[in-house]
Amino acid sequence: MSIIPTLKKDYIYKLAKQGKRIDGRGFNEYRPITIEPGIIRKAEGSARVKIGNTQVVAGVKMDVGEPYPDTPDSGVITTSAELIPLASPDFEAGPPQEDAIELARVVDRGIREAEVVKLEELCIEPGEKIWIVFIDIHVIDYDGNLFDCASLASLAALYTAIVPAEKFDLGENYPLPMRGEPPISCTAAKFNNALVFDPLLDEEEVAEARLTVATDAKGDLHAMQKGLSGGFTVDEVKKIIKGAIVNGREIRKKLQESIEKVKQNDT
Amino acid sequence: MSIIPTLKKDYIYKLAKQGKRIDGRGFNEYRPITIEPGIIRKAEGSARVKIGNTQVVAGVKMDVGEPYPDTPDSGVITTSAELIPLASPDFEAGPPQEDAIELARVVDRGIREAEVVKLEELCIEPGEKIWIVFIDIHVIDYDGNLFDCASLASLAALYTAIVPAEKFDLGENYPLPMRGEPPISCTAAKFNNALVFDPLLDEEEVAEARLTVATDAKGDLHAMQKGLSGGFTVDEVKKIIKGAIVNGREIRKKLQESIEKVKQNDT
Amino acid sequence: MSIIPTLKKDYIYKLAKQGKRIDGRGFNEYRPITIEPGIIRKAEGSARVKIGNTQVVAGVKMDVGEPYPDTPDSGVITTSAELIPLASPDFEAGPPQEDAIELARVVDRGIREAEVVKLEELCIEPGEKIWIVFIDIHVIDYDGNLFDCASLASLAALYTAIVPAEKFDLGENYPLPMRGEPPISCTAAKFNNALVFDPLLDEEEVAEARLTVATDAKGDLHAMQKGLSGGFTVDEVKKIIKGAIVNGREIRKKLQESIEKVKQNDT
Amino acid sequence: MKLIDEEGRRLDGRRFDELRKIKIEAGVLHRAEGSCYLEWGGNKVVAAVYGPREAVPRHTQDPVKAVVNARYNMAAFSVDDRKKPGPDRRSREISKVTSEALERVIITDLFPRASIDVNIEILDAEAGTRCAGLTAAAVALADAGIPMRDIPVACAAGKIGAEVVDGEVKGGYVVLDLGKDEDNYGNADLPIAIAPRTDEILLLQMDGHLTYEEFEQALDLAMKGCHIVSKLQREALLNKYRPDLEENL
Amino acid sequence: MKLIDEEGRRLDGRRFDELRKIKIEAGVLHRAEGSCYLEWGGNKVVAAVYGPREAVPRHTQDPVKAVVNARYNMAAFSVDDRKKPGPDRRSREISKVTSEALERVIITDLFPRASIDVNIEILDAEAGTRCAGLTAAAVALADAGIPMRDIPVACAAGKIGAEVVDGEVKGGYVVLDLGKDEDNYGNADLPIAIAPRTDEILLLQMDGHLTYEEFEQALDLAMKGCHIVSKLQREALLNKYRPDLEENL
Amino acid sequence: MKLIDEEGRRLDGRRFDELRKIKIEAGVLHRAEGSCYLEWGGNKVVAAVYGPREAVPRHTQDPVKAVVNARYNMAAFSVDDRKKPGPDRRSREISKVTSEALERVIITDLFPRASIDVNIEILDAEAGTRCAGLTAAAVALADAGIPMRDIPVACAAGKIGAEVVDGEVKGGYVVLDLGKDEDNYGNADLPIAIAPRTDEILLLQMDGHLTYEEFEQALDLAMKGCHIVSKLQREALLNKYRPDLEENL
Repeated sequence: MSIIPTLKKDYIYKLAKQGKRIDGRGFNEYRPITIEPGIIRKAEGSARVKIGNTQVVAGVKMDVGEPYPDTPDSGVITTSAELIPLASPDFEAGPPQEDAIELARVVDRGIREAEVVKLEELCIEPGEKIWIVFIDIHVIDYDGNLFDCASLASLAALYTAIVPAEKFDLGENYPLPMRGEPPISCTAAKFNNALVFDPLLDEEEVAEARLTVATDAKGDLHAMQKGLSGGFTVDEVKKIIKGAIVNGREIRKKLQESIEKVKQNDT
Repeated sequence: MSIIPTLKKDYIYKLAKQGKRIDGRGFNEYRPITIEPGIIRKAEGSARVKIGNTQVVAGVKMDVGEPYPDTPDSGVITTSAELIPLASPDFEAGPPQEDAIELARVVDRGIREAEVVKLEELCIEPGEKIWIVFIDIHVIDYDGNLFDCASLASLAALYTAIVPAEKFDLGENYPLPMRGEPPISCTAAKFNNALVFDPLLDEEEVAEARLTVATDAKGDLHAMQKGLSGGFTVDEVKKIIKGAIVNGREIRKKLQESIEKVKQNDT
Repeated sequence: MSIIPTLKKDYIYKLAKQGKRIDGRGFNEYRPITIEPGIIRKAEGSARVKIGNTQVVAGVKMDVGEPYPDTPDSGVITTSAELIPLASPDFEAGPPQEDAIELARVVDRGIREAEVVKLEELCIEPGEKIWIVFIDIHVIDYDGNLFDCASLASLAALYTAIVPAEKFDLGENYPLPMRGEPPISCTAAKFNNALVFDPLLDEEEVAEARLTVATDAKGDLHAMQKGLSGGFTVDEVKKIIKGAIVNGREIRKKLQESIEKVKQNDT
Repeated sequence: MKLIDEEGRRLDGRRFDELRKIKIEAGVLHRAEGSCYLEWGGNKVVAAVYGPREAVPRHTQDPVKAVVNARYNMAAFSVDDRKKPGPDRRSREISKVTSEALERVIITDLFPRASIDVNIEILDAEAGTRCAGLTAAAVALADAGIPMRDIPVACAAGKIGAEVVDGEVKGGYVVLDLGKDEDNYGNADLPIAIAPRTDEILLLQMDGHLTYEEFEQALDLAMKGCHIVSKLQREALLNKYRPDLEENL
Repeated sequence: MKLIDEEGRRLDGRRFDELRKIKIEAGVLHRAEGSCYLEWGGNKVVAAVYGPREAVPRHTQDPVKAVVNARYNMAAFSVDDRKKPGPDRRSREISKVTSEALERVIITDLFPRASIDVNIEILDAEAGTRCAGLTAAAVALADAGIPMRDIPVACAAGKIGAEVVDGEVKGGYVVLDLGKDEDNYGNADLPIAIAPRTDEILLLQMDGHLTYEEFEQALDLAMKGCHIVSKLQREALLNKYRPDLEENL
Repeated sequence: MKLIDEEGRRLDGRRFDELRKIKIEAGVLHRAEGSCYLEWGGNKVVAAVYGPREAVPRHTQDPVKAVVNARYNMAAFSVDDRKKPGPDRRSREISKVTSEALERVIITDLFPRASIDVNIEILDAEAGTRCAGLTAAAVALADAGIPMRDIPVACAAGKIGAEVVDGEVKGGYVVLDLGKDEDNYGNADLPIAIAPRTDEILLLQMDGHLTYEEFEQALDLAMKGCHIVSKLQREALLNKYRPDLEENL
C-alpha cells in the first residue's frame, strides 16, 4: 500500500474512533438521495439515482420471448450491470468482471426474492410467449455504495415502467404490474470496528467487510450479501440489520414519493 | 519513430514536392489492376483482385434465413473482412480488430447504399424466408489501398454470383439479381499537402489523412469515409471527389470487362 | 531447460538403455487400472478411471435436439474435455486450449469411427428430433497418458448410460444402445529410441513423439494420432500397433468386467 | 413517408437549415477529470475524460506522443430494441473515427507514453449520436484541461424527400441535422466534424445518394451547423468557469 | 409440495436440526499440494490447492500479501440439464465470495507476490454446493500446509413449509441444511461460513423471506451446523495424518 | 454410392495409386518472407511464412529454440456451407499437428526466443486440405530461407468401396489420395507427413476401419504419394530460383 492510501486510512480510522466520518455524517446516516424516474425516452422504464456523488442510471426494456420450461406461466427478469470506464478511472472496458457480476446478481436477488414484479401477470400465452424484463444498470459516477444506488434506480425504473404491448400488437400499453411495497437494500461497511452506512468510496477502500441487507416495510429480510475479506460477529450482523430496517423505511418513502410524482404527471 | 521510417518519410515527402512518387506514378494514377472472377469453386461468387502487389480474394456464399422484422420482403447482406496474418507481418490472428471492422463496414456501405444487389428480389416467402448474401473478404497480400481492392473484389464476386436455389430445393440456379452500374470506391491519401490516389503501403504509413469516395457512372456520390488523424480542407475534399469520379469510370470499365468475360465463358 | 528437468531426462534415458523405467514397469506394461462406472447420480452415465495416479471422470448427459441436415435419421455425439487447473499446476482456467481440444477430438474419433454408439437408434422423429449425447471429460489428477484414461472413462460411461426418455415424456428409460466390443486406445511414447506404453508424466515430459492407436477385438485399427514434434520410423509404428493390440485386449476385458458388475447390480 | 412539405417545413416543424434543440452542460461528474452532459433533440449523452495517464497495457504506449482512446458506447436501453451490452461493429467503427478526429486537435506530443481516455455513453438515442457524442467529448476534454489546438465540433447534413424509382433518384431537399424519421427514411446522411477556427475537416462520412452539387450544399450546411454548435460548447464551458472567473475579479 | 409433516419430519426423514450425511477425505490427489474429496448428501466435490507460488500474470501480484484465488466450477454432467462448460455468472459470484471468505483465515502476508489457488470442482450437485465446496476447500488448504488462523467451515439453514398468498407469507419452519426439493420449493436459504474458533462470520448470503426472529433462529442453527461439520473436517485431516503420527511414536 | 468399379477405376477415373492433379508455385506473395500457392485437385491453398522474428507475447518465447506456429485457416467461402470465420476445434487440431510436424525438420535451435509463423489459408476445399496445407507450408518455409533438415511433404491414403453390415466390414480397396466423395463415403483415411530423405513419419492420423494388413498397404501407398509430391515441391522451388541461377552462370 503506497503512502497516500495509508495516510487516508489512518485519518479515516482516527475520525471513526471519535465517532466521526470524513464528510461529517453520523455512522447510520445516508448522503442526500435524489431519484429521477422516467428520464430515458427509449426505455420502457428508467431512473437516475444519486446518492451523494454516486450516480446510476437504470433502464428497463421489455421483449416478448419464450418462458423457461419449469415456469411456463411466468415472465422472466434479467439484470445486467456494466461498470463502464466513464464512472471511475479504475473501471475497464470489456466483459463484466466479478464486481459487476456480483452487483447485478445482488440487485437481481433483491428484486426477485421479494417478488416485486408480478411475473405471473407477464405471461402472454402459457408455455409459449411471455414478457422478458431486462434491467440494465449503468454506473455513471462512482463514489461508493453502488449496491444501494443500483437497487434503488432499478426499483424506480420498474415501478414507473410501461409494458409496450402496442409495439407487439398485444393491445394497449399498461403499467408493469408490481406488488405494493418493495424491499430496500441498505449497505454498511466495517473498518476498525466501526460500522458505517452508505460508505463513501474512500471508506470502502479502507473497509474490511461489507454487508447489504434488503428489508421490506414490515422489517422482514429478503436478501443479504456479505462482501470483502473481513468478518463480522453475530452482534455486528444484527446491528446492521436493525440499521437497515430504519434507513430502509426512510428511503422507501423517498422512492414512493418520486414514483407518485411521475404517475401524477402522466395523468 | 525509429530511424528507417523517418528516412523513408523524408524521401517520400521530398519526391512529393517534386510531383513524384516512389514507384514513378502520377498523383492521380492507379497501379495496374487485374480482376479474376470465379476462381473459387465452392463459393457462389468469387474474385481475386490485384492492385499492384495488393491482393484480395472475396467470396460470396448464400444461405436461406429469416428476414429482419422491419424489412420482411427483403434479402440481407452481411459483409466480413479478416486481416489474416498471411497478408502482413503486422496482422494478428484473432477476432477482427478496428481496421478490419472499418474495412468491412466501408465496403458494405458502398454496396448497400447504392442498392447494387436487388435485395427485394431475394425474398422467398415474405416475412418468413429470404436469401442471405455473405460477402467474405480475405486479404492475401497487403501493399496499401485495401479499401479499393476489397470493394472491387466484392463487386466482381457479386456480379458473377449464382443463387444456389437447387441446393435448397427452390428451383433452378440463377444469377444473383444486380442493378446496372455499380459505384466504384476510390481512395486518396494526403501527406505534406500532396494528394495521391491508390496509396502504396509505404505512402499510407506516412499519410496524415485518407479519403475514400464511392461514385457512380453519373458521377453521383454514394459513400465516403475519411480516415487517419489528419484533416482535410474543403477544397481538398472536392479535389479528391473529382479525381475519384475520373478514376472510378476507368475502373468500372475494367470491372465490366472482367464480368463480361465470365458471362461469355459460361454460355 | 533448467537443471532439474535435465537431470530427470538423463536419468530416464539411462534407465531406458538398461530396459528399465522409473517405476519399475516393463516397456509394454500398463500401471494398475481401476474403472468405476456409475459414480455420478446426476449424469445419464459416468465413470471414474484411474491409470496409476492419473484420474479422469467422464460423464454422459443426453438432450433432445435437431439432427444435422445430412444425417436426418441419426443421433449426435459431442465430446468436450476440460483440462481444469485442479488436475495439474500447469493447467489454466479458461476456454479449452490446443491440448484439451486434441484430447477431446481423439477420444471422439475413437468412439465415432468405430460406431460404438448405435446412433441410428437415437432418432426420435426423422429429420425433426434426435437424441444428443454429450460426453464431458473432467481430468481430476494428471500423471501422464490422458488419452487412454479419458477414452476408457468415456467408454465406461457410455456402456452404462441410460437414455432419460421419461424426463422428456418419451416412454420408459432404457440403456443407451451400444455395439458389442469397443476399440481400446493404447498410447506409447518414444524417447531415446525406447518405446514405452502408458507413459508417466515424467516420461511424457522427456518424450520426442507419441502415438495413440485404437484397436478392436479382432485387432483391426479404428483411429490413430501421432503427437509431439519428433518422428517415427515405419517399423516403430508397426511395433506400437502390435503392442496396442495386445494391451487393448487386456484393457477391454477389464472394461467389460466393470460394465458387467454395474449391470448385475442394476438387476 | 412524407418528410418535408411544399413549404419546406419538416416533420418536427423545422426549416431546412434549423438544428434540433441542444443543451450542453460541462463538468457534471465528480469522478472524471472532465465531463459533459449533452442533449441534442432526443439524444442524451454523457462524456467523461480520464488522463493523460500511463497507457496500459504497456505495448499500447507511443514513445513520442499520447494515445487518444475514444470509446463510444450505447446503453442497452437507449434504443427501440434492447441492445446487447458491449461494443458491436458499429460502435467500434464510431470509436475509431472519433478517436482519429479528436487526436488531430489534442497536443499529444506533450504526453509521450500516456493515454487520454474519452468515454462517450449514449443514454438515449435518436439519430445523430456520433455527432452528439463527439461534440460532448470535445467539451469534456476542454473541461479536463487537456491542451488542444481547437475545440472540435460535429454536425450532420443530409438529404430527404427524394423519390427513388429503381435506383434513379428524383428531387429531394438538402437539410441540416436529420431527425429520427429523416434518418430512417431519408436519402443521404453526411456527418462531419471540424476544427471551427480553421474549418479543417476532422471526420467525414457519407452514405446514401448525393449529386456533386448536393454534396457541396450539404457540406456547406453541415459546416454552418458546426459553427452554431461550437458557440453552445463555448457557452457551456464559460457557464462552468464563469463563477470562478467572477470570483477572481 | 409438502416439505415437512406435522411431526416436523422432512421429506428425507430428517429432523429440523439434522444434517445430511457427510463424508470427508483429505489428501486424495497425487498432483495437487493439498486436496479433499467430500460427499454431502448427493453432492460430490473435489478440492485441490496449488501454491503459494508466484502470481501470474504479474499485474495480479500484491506486493504485501498473497492473493487467494478460489475457483468454483461445476462439471457439465453435475446437474439435471447439462451445463455448458466454463464459468457462468453464478459460478463467478460464488468464486468471489469463497475467495473472500478463505482469504480471511489464511495468513497471506507471509507470501507477498504469491497466489494461493483453490480449485473446487462440483462433480455431482444436489443443493448446498457452495457450502460443500468451501468446506472441502478448507480441508485441502490445511492438507497443503497453508498457514491458517483457523479452518473455516460452511453450512446453510433455511425456511420451508410456509404458505405464500400474494406476497404474504404464513407459517413455515426454520431448518438446517436444505435438501434439493427444500431448496427449490422452500422459502428462504441462508448459507454462511465461519471461523469456528471465534464464530466470526466469513460468508453470509441470504435470499427468500425471513422475519427478523426467523433470521436469528436460522443463523443460530447454521452456526451449530458449522460446528458439527468442523469436527468432521478435523477428523478427516487426522485420519490422513494419524498413520504418520502413529509411526513417529 | 459406388466409389470404385470392377476394373479398379475410381469416380474421377483415377487408378488406385494415382494422385489428383497438383500444381505448386513458390514465392507468389510480395509481403511474406516465403510463400507458396498450391492446387491439389479442387483444393486451393496459399501459405506464407514470417520470421524468424521475436516471439510475442514474451512468455511464449523458448530460451533455447524457435517456436513454430502453424496456423491452418479455412476461408468462410471455401466450403459448401459457409464457415464462420475464425478457428474452430478442427482447425486448431490441424494447426497443432502441423506445427509439430514442421518443427521436427526446422533447425529451431539457431533462433532462440524467436517465432517462425506459418500461415496456411484454404481458399477452396475438396478433401485432403491438411496434406495440401502442410505441403504448401513446407515450400513456403524453403522459399523463406528457413534452415531445414529436409522439406517435409504430406499425402493421404485410404480405403473405399467396402460394405458395412452392422459394424462388420467386408471387401474394400486401399487407394491413394481420397477425393471428395471418397472422403465422405469411404471407409478409412490415413493422412501422413514425412521427411522424404529418411522416410521419418512426422504426422500420422487415421480414422475409419483398416485391418492391420490394409494399414500396411495404405502406409506404403501414402509414402509413395509423398515422394511423388516431394518432387513437385522441389520443381516449384527450382522454377522460382532457376532464373536467378541461370543469370549467375
